[in-house]
Amino acid sequence: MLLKTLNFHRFKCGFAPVLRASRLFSNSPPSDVQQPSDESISGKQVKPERKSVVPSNSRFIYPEFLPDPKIEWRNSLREKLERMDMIQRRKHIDIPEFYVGSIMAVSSSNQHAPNKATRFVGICIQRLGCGLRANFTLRNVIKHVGTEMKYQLYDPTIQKIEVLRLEKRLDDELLYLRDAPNEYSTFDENMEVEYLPEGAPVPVNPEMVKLKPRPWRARWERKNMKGLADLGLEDRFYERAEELATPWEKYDLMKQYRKTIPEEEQKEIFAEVYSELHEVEVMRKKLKRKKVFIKPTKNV
Amino acid sequence: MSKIMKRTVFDLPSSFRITFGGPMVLQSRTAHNVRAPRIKYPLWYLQRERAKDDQQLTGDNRAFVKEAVHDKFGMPAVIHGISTYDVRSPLSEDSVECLNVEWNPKLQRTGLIARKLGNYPMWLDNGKSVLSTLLQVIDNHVIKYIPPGEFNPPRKPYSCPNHKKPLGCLLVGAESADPQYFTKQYCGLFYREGMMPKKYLGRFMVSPEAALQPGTPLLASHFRPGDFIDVRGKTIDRGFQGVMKRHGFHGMPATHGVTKSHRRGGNVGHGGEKGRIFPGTKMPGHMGNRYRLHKGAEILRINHKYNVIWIKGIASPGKTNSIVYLYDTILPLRKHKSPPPFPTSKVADDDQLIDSYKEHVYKFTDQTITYEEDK
Amino acid sequence: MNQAEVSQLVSKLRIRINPRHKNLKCPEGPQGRLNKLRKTVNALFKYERLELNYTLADETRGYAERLISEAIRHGDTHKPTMEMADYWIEEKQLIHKLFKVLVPRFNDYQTSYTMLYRAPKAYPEIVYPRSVLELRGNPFPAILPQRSDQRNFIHNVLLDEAKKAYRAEKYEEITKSLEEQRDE
Amino acid sequence: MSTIFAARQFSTSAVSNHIMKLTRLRVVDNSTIGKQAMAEGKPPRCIHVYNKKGIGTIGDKIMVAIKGEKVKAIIVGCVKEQKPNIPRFDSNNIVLIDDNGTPLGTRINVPIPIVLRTILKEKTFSKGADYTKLLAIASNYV
Amino acid sequence: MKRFSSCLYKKYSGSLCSIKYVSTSANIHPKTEIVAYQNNLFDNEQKRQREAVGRIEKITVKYIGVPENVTLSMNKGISTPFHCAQHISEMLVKRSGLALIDETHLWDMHRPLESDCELTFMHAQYLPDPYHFNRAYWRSCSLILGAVISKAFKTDIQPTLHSFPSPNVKSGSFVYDVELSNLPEWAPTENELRILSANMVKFAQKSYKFERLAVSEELALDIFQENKFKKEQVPNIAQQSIDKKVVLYRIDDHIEISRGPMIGNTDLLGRCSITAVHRLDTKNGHLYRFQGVSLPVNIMLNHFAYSLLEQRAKKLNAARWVDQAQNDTYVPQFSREETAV
Repeated sequence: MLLKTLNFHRFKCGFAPVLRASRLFSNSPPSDVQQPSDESISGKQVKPERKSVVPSNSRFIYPEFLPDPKIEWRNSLREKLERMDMIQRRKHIDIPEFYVGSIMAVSSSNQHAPNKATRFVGICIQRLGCGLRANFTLRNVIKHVGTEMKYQLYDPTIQKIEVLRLEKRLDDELLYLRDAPNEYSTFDENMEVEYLPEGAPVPVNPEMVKLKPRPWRARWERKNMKGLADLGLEDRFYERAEELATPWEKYDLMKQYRKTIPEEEQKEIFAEVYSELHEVEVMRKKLKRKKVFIKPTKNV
Repeated sequence: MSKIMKRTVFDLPSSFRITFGGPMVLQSRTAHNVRAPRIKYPLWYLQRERAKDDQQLTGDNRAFVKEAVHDKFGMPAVIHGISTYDVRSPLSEDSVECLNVEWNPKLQRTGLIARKLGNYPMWLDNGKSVLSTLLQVIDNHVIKYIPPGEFNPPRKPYSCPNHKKPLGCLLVGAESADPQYFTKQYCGLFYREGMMPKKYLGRFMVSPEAALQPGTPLLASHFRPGDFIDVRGKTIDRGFQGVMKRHGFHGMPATHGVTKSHRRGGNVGHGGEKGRIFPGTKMPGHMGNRYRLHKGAEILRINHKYNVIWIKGIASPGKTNSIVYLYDTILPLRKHKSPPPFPTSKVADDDQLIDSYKEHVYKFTDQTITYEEDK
Repeated sequence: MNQAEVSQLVSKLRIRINPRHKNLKCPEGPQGRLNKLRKTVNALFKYERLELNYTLADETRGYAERLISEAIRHGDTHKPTMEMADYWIEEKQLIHKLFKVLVPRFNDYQTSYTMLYRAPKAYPEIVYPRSVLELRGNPFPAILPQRSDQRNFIHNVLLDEAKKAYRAEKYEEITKSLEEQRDE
Repeated sequence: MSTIFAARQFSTSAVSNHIMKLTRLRVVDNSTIGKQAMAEGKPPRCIHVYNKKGIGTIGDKIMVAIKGEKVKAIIVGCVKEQKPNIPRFDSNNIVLIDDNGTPLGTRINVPIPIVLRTILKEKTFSKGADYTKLLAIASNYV
Repeated sequence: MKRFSSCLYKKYSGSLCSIKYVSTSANIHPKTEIVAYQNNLFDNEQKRQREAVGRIEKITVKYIGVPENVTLSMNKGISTPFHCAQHISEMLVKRSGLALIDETHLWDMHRPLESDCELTFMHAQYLPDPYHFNRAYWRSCSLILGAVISKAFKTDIQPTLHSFPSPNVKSGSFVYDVELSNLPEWAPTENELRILSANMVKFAQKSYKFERLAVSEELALDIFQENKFKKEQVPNIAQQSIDKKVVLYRIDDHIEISRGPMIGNTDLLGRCSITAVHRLDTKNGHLYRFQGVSLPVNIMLNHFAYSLLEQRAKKLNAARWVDQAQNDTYVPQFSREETAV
């Protein structure tokens, strides 16, 4: 009865708010979103219209193109400008596909070094951040001392990023290597590049890491890591871990939603940047071929 | 309900009548922790928001009203990256009462209204990374100019060093919007100048020489890369906070016999003759939601296509997507060294100039940074 | 939080998302909160229209929308989705309803799957704002008056006529200007 | 490895990422006193940090208590998180010096951050201590 | 009588007309006396009819609708739908403008009920179709406009009310035709129109009831003896009505002939503006056509959309005037008009 008699106020529902939200966040019409940087970036270059087929695994290859999902911090124009700057940078440096667990070498200019450049080889143990802040950490053991180096992906001092061995590990973060024996993170500085056959999927290295005895930098028994071998702890540690576990969190649908960028938005973003990215990649491949072709002639 | 309220208010005997926005006597030693005075609106401020009631219009009729709006003012369009309206009769800059006065350091230019977009890193030419804040100048137009003689604000700037200078008041609006969502009186402010209602209004004190014709568009090119600006905005509202968060006190130890006062401020006063709490003592209270000025921020880069200004540092008050006001800085050593666009910049015709950078800022179109070897 | 999680892909919800979840005052913590929400999500799928406190309804809405969108996205053969439905829906026959009734109903929807209305509150008794949450396409009579009924209201009639006059004037002007052009 | 375990035998305080007073450190040069202390499993402790924060980082001068003596040292590597392009190590490394900035050892066995070259050069004054000698004995830069 | 003796008549502050037309002579205008005389007659007749009811008989009135279905026992010939609404709910009292009897007859809120019936109330958002309410509202607006016009002018300008055409909401404006003596060519300024609009609203806010009274032809002629137009119209109206009666309406002290029905109270008038005054040339001489637009009190519309309505209401309303056919005030087609659907 109550429902019938009194007036209802409709609010925050249905299509209207969606529209409103889009108006708030996107300061450009859809056509502008599709080809944003045509006039701005390449100036007078006329490009052939290509129907971009964005591969579905783009979000793994270019995770930093997805914005920070925190709603309070989002602004479509800033995200767009950031993406444009990122693509500009990618035109000057080849940022290859890599994952946590890949072995990489980074050459960068360094004003402190005697020859003004350094090179660091190591395993990628962490990849963080989005946009221009994206960074990754390499780890290696040099002279029996574990050394880690953090690099910003879009830092203009980086000259070259090489992936020596492209592979994934069982976990998204390999911070436990800090508590593992040095063998697990020792890599030769003069390692050769290992090429994968064209089109092959990225292999997953199923190596299980056996940690040193405690104390550790984190309570790994509570972190639910897949790549850790038996930790060899007393029962009380596992009991406590079980007490503190939050198994319900995987059912918290909204929590998951607030941490991700929805598929529709991802498509929009990658449709915007993919043609540029693809072009850069094609150009790089051409250059590589040229190099390969030229090298022997030089030697001769 | 509101009717009843209104009546009850106005039927009170005059002695009991509630006064709206009367002058408040404030005693203060330090300006920053005094509660903000009750808002007394300036004369030009009119109630903006219309009651949000269901108008029970059919879809057809709603479309018709929208069509009439578009016929009167222009179609919605994206100009400089802002969804606004392609206003029919924007007064071109030819009609500006340009006095052709040469700029000199004593003249005060108008400011701009901008939206804070967030921050991201930029790099300098030496490879150093600096965080920058992005401010977008959103569809700014001059609404009204009140000459110095006529300008009589309800709250006099008692402590303002400039109050003896004959300054005029320039009203600037930002972001055009559908008049259906505002009150008639608010829209009248804009109709008088043949403009569309704006969502945001700002008041800027300007020298009479820097006055602008109503309808003049203001762009990000009003400033140049390398200039220093002041950014005024409302800080993030953090609610009632303790002294540790609000004033950065250290609190008290976690152990060693401390009970129930780990995050308390401790002593607030003296004994004896001075046995009282001095005004201005730092205590818990409401934090944020005040207007604050970030002075002397350097402009690193300007995007003319989207009217975005990058400033150095992340100290600008306010959340992402909040509104801030930009002024020429008041810091004496950072004022303009060379003449800035005066009274404001012209609308540039060439679309080629997209980004302009300050000297020594790394442009993303540049090659990788390398250093020359020592000799 | 500085980067998006890429391990799973979700469909975009067509409702407004609050930046942060709302606390439901649960002594049992986050688990209790989910248990509370489970009850309402279950009831929403069962009765299709609920009257709730606004906070609870707003939270429930997100979870119900997500569950439906997951069901539409993956179908009933996808194991994690089934597990999720099993967790959220306490009465197991309603799982069939989700996959057999609601998924076909909402498959082609371009709008949100649920509606949230602010409900009136009886003045002295209830302090908290109330609201009505419903699944779209439910069999009950509509809560809001239909727009089509409102076309005979006096202002709509007046605007209809004003529209005709306005359009007629506009066309007249256009034809006039066309004729002038022709004359020139 | 064994040295660290030995260290644990007499002190059970948690590993501190910050270098501040009473932090246990690792001597990485080949000075006799340093070598001995590390071999005995009694690594030096920081007893003062010569800066205003009291928390040391790469290039800071500290005073350590080692084998009952007070010796000055330079931090050449930290466990705590560093800015991009600056390395982070698994141990807090120090090199012992005397009052003039001359290292007590003749060789440093571990990699040393390249920034240290600039930092130490900046800290060196014409008539004060000369820290750049430390750079000469380093074998490896990162 | 009471109405003669006491000086009830208010001074209207918003006197119109530019100085040109202001008379300096201090003649006591007979207008107030005429009004008092009319009201006296109206009061007497009303009293007479009430007494003629005689012994009170009970009728049952069934009400169907929100907040609940009710059956009331009311007095025949005395109780009105308004009284029924008062028994049921305050909401109904406030919003209802028109009653619908047995789903066929439209009934004024203040017209006594005559037999057992089913009752529903109409309002501005009445579903499925508030058509009849809208018509009654439009008609009432014309009537209020007439009342305002008759008092708005200075004493030396005598407005003689002519009539208003049948209410047509679709025409975009409600209308009243008036002859203004001593004002051969008057084009009101914006401000004068604003004063008229304000007077409309002020008048409406005093919450006057619309009193209905069916009187004989003679009495009607007596009441309108000063008005040359009405005097002409009355016999026609009486002839065409079924029971040879003329229906009068009174708000405050203004009496008007109209077939009705009208809304119950003037406070249902919400936003209102008088938009234009057009000059008409008819066989009866120069008439002025006052036009306005108005919305009921609980219809909300934003100012921009309302300004569109105002613009449309400025154009001359093409409703027939005196030369053309007949007029609403004397077309007593009860049968079709007054029944709903």
